[in-house]
This record gives sequence, C-alpha cells and structure tokens, in this order.
Amino acid sequence: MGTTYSKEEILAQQLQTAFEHLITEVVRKDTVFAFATKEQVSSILLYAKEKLGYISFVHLSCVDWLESGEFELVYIIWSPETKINLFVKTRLDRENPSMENTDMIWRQINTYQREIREMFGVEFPGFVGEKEFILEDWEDAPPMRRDFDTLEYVNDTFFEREGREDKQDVRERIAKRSGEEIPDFAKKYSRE
Amino acid sequence: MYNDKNAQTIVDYIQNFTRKNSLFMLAYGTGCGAIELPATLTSRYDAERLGVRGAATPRQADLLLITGYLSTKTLKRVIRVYEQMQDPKYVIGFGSCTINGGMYWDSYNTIKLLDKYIPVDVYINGCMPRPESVISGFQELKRLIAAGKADGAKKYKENLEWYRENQKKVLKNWPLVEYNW
Amino acid sequence: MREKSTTLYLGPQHPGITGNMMVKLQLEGDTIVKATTHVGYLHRAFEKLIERRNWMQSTTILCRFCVPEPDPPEAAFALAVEQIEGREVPERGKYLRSLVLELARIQSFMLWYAGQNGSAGLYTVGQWSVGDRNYVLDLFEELTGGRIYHMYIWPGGVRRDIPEGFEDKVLHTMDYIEKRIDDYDRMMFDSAIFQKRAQGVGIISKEKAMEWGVVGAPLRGCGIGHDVRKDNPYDAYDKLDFQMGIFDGGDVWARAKVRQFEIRQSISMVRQIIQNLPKGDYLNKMPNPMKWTIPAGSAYGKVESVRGEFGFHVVSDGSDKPRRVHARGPAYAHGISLLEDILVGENLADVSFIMNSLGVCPPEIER
Amino acid sequence: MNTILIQILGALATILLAFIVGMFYGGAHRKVIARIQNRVGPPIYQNFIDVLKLYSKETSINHGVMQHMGPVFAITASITSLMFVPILTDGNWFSNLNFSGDLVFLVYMMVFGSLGMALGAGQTGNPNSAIGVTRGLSQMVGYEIPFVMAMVALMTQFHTTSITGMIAVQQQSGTWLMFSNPFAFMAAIMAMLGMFSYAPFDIVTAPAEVSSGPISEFGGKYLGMMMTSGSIFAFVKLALFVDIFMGGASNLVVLVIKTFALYMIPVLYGVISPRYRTEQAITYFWKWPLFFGFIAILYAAF
Repeated sequence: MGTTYSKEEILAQQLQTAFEHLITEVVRKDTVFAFATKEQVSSILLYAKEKLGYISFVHLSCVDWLESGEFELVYIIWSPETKINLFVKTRLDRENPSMENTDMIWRQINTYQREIREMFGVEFPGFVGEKEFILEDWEDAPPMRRDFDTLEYVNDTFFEREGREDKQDVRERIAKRSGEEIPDFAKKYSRE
Repeated sequence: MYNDKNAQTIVDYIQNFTRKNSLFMLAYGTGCGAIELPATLTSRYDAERLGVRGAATPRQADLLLITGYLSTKTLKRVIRVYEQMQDPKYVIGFGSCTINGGMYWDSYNTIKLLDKYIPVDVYINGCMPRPESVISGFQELKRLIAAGKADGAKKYKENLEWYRENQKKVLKNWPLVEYNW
Repeated sequence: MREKSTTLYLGPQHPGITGNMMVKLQLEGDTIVKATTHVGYLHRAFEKLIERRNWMQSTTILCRFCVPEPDPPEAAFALAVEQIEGREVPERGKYLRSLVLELARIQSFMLWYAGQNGSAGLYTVGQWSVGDRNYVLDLFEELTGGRIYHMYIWPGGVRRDIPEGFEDKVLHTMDYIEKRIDDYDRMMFDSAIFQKRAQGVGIISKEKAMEWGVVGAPLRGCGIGHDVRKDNPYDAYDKLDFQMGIFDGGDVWARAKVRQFEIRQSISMVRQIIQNLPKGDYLNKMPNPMKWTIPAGSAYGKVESVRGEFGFHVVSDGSDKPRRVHARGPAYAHGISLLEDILVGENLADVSFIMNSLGVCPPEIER
Repeated sequence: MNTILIQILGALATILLAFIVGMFYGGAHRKVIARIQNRVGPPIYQNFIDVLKLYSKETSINHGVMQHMGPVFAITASITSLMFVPILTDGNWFSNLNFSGDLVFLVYMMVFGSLGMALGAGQTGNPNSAIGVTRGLSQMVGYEIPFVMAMVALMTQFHTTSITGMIAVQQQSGTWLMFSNPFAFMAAIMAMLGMFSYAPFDIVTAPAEVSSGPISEFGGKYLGMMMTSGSIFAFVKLALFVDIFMGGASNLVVLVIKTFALYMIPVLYGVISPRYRTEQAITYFWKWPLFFGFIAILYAAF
C-alpha cells in the first residue's frame, strides 16, 4: 500500500475494525465523527479511552432534532497524543428518551448528565445525582427542548416595561429634560 | 422621619447627612455587573472616598446593588437578603437588565422589571455601566437621601401585599418566612 | 469528646464566594467533611436565546458567557463557525485576534491576582492589580469601544482595524504592567505567610487530573503540559514563540506559579504580535449578516482562556440561526465535581482560596 | 466633694478622649491603607459618620437577651479597662481608678470584652458567628500567654504591679522599659499584633471565610456599639503600651504622637500581610513571642 493515511483516517479505520456497522466520517483536520447506536456508545468510549489513548473527556452535548423526532447526544473526547477531537454521536427517540449512564467512565459526565436530564428531560437509568441542578421549582416542560416557547412563557410570567414597543426617538426629550444640547455629530443619527 | 425637604428638622438633616455619606454596600454580586465593582472600589475610581464601602452581611448593609439580570432562583435570595437588611435601606438597580430585561428580554429565567419585586431607588443604565456611571448613580442616591426622598423601604412596607403577590407569581414555591416589622 | 458537625452555607451571598453560587459545607471544627456545590443562580438561558437569534446576533450574547474574560467565548464560537463554513481568516485578522485574546488574558490574570490575594486577606495586591487593570481595559475601549464586553471577534476575522498609534500605546502599557507585576510578586510570592498558606493546599493529584477533566493552569500546575494554544494551535499561535508554565505539586502554590509565569509569557506574546503584525485585510467579509446562513454541520471550537480550555459545540442545520450552541467552560469541570472532591479534608479558611486558584466562575457553569 | 466631681468629670473626659482619638485612628488607618493602595481614601473623620449613621439605623432583630448584652459587655469592658489605665503621667484629670494591683486586674479585664462578645454572638445562631467566636477564643489563648509573660517579667523585674509604678520606674531611671527589658517589649509587641486583629491575624472577622465572624448578625446600633467599643479599646491598648514601655506621656500631644507611632506597627504590618490560618496564627504566637517571653522572665529574674 503506497498511500499514507492521515491520523484522522487511521482513527476511523481503527474504530471501524473494532466495531461492526459503525459509520465514521473524517470531517476535517482534527475532527472525526462516529455515528453509533445507543448501545454501542459506552463500549466505544471505553475502547477509545483504554486502547486508543483518548483519555480526556471534553464535552457531552444534546441537540434537539424536533423535525425528525430525535435527540442527538454528542460525546466529544480528545487524545493528547493524536490531538484529535472524536465525536461519538448517537440518536435517541424523542418520546421517553433514555440513555445509558456513563459517568463511571469519566466522572465529569455526571455533571453533563445532570444538566441534560434537567434541560432536555433525557433519563439516565441508574444515574445518581441530585435532581435539581440549575433550575429551581421548575414545573414546565424541560426548557431547552425546541418545542418549549420561551417568549410565550415570558409573556405569561413576567412583567414588561410599558412603552418598550413604541419606537419613538426619545433622545431629544431626554436632552430637553436634563437641559442638554444634542451635539451635532449625534443629530445625523436621529430617526426623524 | 421621611418628611419632605421643607419640613426637615435639624435631626433629620444630620441623619440624612450621615446616611448619605456612609453607604455600606452589600457584597452580593447577583449578576455580571459585579465585575465593574472591583474597578469602582479601586484606585482609579475609588468609591471609598465617597463613603461607600463593602459590608459582609445583610445585617450590616444599607445598600443593595442588584448588579444586572436576576434569575428567579436569585430573586428568592435577593428578597430574603433585602428583608434582612435594617432600615433605612436602599436599592440600586444596576444595568439595563434590571430596567427592562435588557438583552434577556425573552429569557424564561430572568425577571424583566426589578421594581415590581423590590423597590428600587436609583437605576443605572448601560450594559454594563462604566464605573463613572456607577459613581454617578451613587451620587444620585445621595442626592435623594439628602432630600429625604429615598423611601423605597417605606414603600415596600406599605405595599407589602402587592409586592408579595408579584413575587409569588414568579416564585412558585414560597418557603420564606413572613416577616412582620 | 465527639465533635459536632456544623452546616455552613457558603453563599450565594458571601464575600468569600467567587461570584453568585453556593457551596454547602459540612464542617467538623474547621475541617470540611463534605462539600456540595449548588449552581444555577446565574442561569440566563443563553443557549435557548441563541437559538432565537441569527448568527450575527449571537455574538452579542456569547461574550456574556464569561464575565472576567469575555473574549475567549467569542473566539471559540468564531473558530467553530469557520470550521463548519470553511471560511478563511486573513493573516492580519488572526494576529489581531491573538492580540485581543492575550490582552484579555492579561487583564484576567490581574483580576486573578486580586481574587487570590483578596481571599487570603492581602487586599493591597488586589487593589493595585485591579487599579492597573484599567490600563488594559483602556486599550480595549480604544480598540473595540467597550471596557468589558467587546463583540470584537467575528466569524471571518475581527470587527475593525486597530486605530492609529495603537501599537505604541499597547507597548507602553505592557512596559508599565511588566514593571508592576514585579511589585505584586514581591508582595505575594515572597511573603512567608502566603507561601505557608498556599503550599500543600487544594492538591490535585497527577493521576486524577486528566480523569477529572482539569484544564488550563490547574492542569499545568500538576506537571502535565497541555495548552490548547500548543496542542491545537488556532489564530496566530503557531507563529508565536511562547512556553507553557509547567510546575509540579498540584497545589494552590503551583497554580499561582503557573499564572505568574504565564502573565509574563502573555506580555511577551503581545509584543511579538505588535512587532510582526502583517499588513492586509482584517476581516473576510461575510454576506449580509442579517441573511447569513451557515451550511449544515457541527464543530467544536476551543481556545485557551486563563482558567483553561473554553469550547463551543456549534451545530448548524443550514438555516440563518444556530441549531444548538453548547458551551464548555473550564469552570464546568472545576467548579462542581472537582471542587466537591478536593475540598474534603481542607480547612474552612481555604475554601475561597482554592476556588480562586481553580478559577471557578459561575456564569460559565450555568450560562 | 470637689474631688469626686473632678473624678467624675475626669472619667467622662477620658471616655470622650478615648472615643475621639480611637475614631480618628480608625480613620487614619483607612487613610493610610488607602494611600498605600494608590487610592485617595475616605476622609479621616469617616468613622464618625459611620458610627453616627449606625446609631441612627433602626434595629428589628431579636435573637434573645444575650445578643443585646454582647455589645453592652464589650463596651463596658472597654470603658472599665480605660478607667484603670493612666492616660497622662501627671495632673489630676486622667488619673481615674489606678490602684496598686491594676496591671494584674487589667490583664484580666481586657479579656472580658471578647468573652461578652462571644456570648452575644453565640446566641445569634449564625454558624459564621459561631466559627468566628471559636477562632477568636483560640487566637486569644495564643496571644495572651506571651503578653502575660511579658507583664510578669516586668512585674518581677521592677517589683511593682501597678502601671503608675512602672511609669515611676521609667521616670527615675530615665530609660524606657522597652530598652531596659527589650525581650519583654518584643513579646508584648508581637502579642499586640494579635490583639489588634489586623492582618495577618484578622482570622476572627475574615470576610472571605466567615462573612464577618462574630458580628455577622449585628447591624445598626449593635454594630455602632461594637465600633465604639473597638475604638475605645484600641486607645486603651495603645495607652497601656505607651505607659508601660514608652515612659507614659506628660501631655496630650506627646500621648498622641507616641500612641500613633505605636499604632502604625500593626497597621503597616497588616497592609503587607495575607491572613494566617487559625492554627498557623496560634503557632506563630507560641514560637517567637513565647520564646521572647521566657527570655524576658529569665532576664528579669537574673
């Protein structure tokens, strides 16, 4: 074989040989995606950590794909040797989403799982961690879901300062009230 | 005690003079505006020369600075802290987000209008206000105190039910003790 | 006699806490037996708001993620967007970005001087450094128009070019600050009491450091040399000459030494940038920002802030608004699980001291 | 009759003097610190404004009787101690209640204020206060021992237990006691650093650790009384040290100069020091000050 593989392609191949039916994609420099099923995720994370040297856990993020009815969980891990960000992505059903608890692999995941449970309502069976994390006494739908309308909630709950809707130019009135002159350079920005 | 200026007796005058020249500011950074407070208190702006100094606990403080947005979770603590402070007490709303929500106008977790929940004596606008405007806010508060018009605490006592109603609208679980003065 | 354990709520209103958060401490005498962090007092739902803003408008929100150091979030977001879109940044733009990031590091280091010493009761250094920090903020004000929030780093470059005579002012300020930090160090690092307090306190072991997700100065204070600027160089960092401060020990003292070393590195980097500033464009012009769409895709952009790696996971669905922007601040790892762990067995007097040395910054935990 | 009237007036004048001087020293403290920190600082009379304001605040906290008594104890202890310290070496006005054993009495009286304070703070139920009180008492154990040792050394050396006796010794010999028994002076001055509770020994009220310690729950009038008692007590300590080690003062100008010079020692040491941890502070007192105390006693005995 005369062709030389980049470090990203080597990683993709390593993952594909270890796991059947795993789709990998070399996206750009230092970034590799792996699209895994829900069951594969923890074994991929463990394999990458133990065998491939991806010892640093970077990020766990959840994306709401409302249109296709799925949540996407993205685990990002990083290796100090190859310096590649490996994205392990998996899709969950949006109805009753639940995901395997992985906080024994990296203890940081604990915090991320607490946040995702609270913000998206994704359950992690077997996960111990305090229920309330960021919100307090929250009774509505999990707020980071895309079908939660924050503006509507705001209109229902909070007061608004009157007069915010009218778009009058009040600078002259304020200037008159406090007895100041509007400087010349500012006049050209006037809306009138 | 809070008469209008014409009726101020000499005692009121002395009291207001001491109150305006000695403002103990509670060390509670409720929002991101707290980052300009160190600058306000240090060498270039030095608010201590105007009699403003920090106080560690609400019991000792006269002045509560709401530095920026208030999430509902903090609002509960702020109300508690405000009620623990001793009269006379003043509140400065600091930054645009306390006035009308500022850039968080559509955020589900921050309140938009501070003066519906606790009485505010002076607002300082800007995001974030520069130390100069913070100091000018202090001076405005001093002017109000000297004139005997900084009567937010009195308003709060008189309209306690109205404030409570607003507060309970946002804070669903209300574990606070009902104070009676 | 069995000691009775006390529960002490350190915060949210407490002068010793770094920002608006709470640490619930279980104390036996002065020793901590259990610590629990409670956050969420600063939750503003940024990530929800960004989904409602278009790409350009999110820049104004991003810088408010982290108050003491607002530029790294902007830069990380810009990097992620550029990765998805494949947009190139002109050379001058890269240098200007690095300039702003390093200046931001310097002002944040000076704020750290204040926090670290203030929590130890040495207010003089804090007063000096926060006072002198205004000179750096003046530079920001001249360059970007804002003291704290800059909205300066855009996807594709920076917002505007440097004004005339700015280079001289930067160099002058750097000379002044370099002179001043010697004074701080003399009072802080040479003080026998500070040494006694900082050595052997808040130890993070080398083995656990990677496991816990420690980043930035605390990681380098454990003797592990990782820095995003070296590992995955962005902007102009691959062309700048600098070293990582790596110290052994993993305690507050080692972290302080790392920062003491790195603020000087930052000053030297600013000088290098000013000397080597290339001519040319500073911004790769984007189409009408109000109608600007990004192709579908996702990326993780990360930069090194004072407290450690700051990253954004940005997902685009091809529309004019981000699908999801999820931040990973260093305090997210430091402030919760790590803090809860290393506080056990420490003295009550050191809680705020350790928190300052880890750089726990609540606004970036709860966003 | 006349003497009693003069005594009472003299006592009132002493209290007033101690209050005013103590308050101005507090203001000077803030001013000096501000100048070192590159700031303008508050006006020197700022503490008067603060105290007046605190007295004019309304107080609506009730944690029980002891909370009200705490500040009263503190202020009583300060004034009682003040009554036993000769302010000026001659003249009838400030002689007050000196008697032959007053130094021994004073050593005990100076502790009383802190104890009363501890009782008051203990009742507020604030954990910060409780921890602060514990720290304060531990620290007191630390600095009282070298202080008492220094006093004992002086008492044995000059065979007198009265402060006026000490002043008389100095006036006869013409040298200050800080030169005739330097070890006792060293031990006492190091203990004084702890008594003033400025950095590095401000562990009792350390804001970053225990909010403000025992006074966490004290606002308004209570805090005002604490400040009053604190400034009177500062003056007591300074006047005592001037009397014992620096030959007393023959008039008010000399008194102010000497006490202010002495006062600058803890202030300036505090500006450049971080705070000790509790056990480190106690270790500090039990090292060199204790050593100097022993040497002083040996020096006095032989």
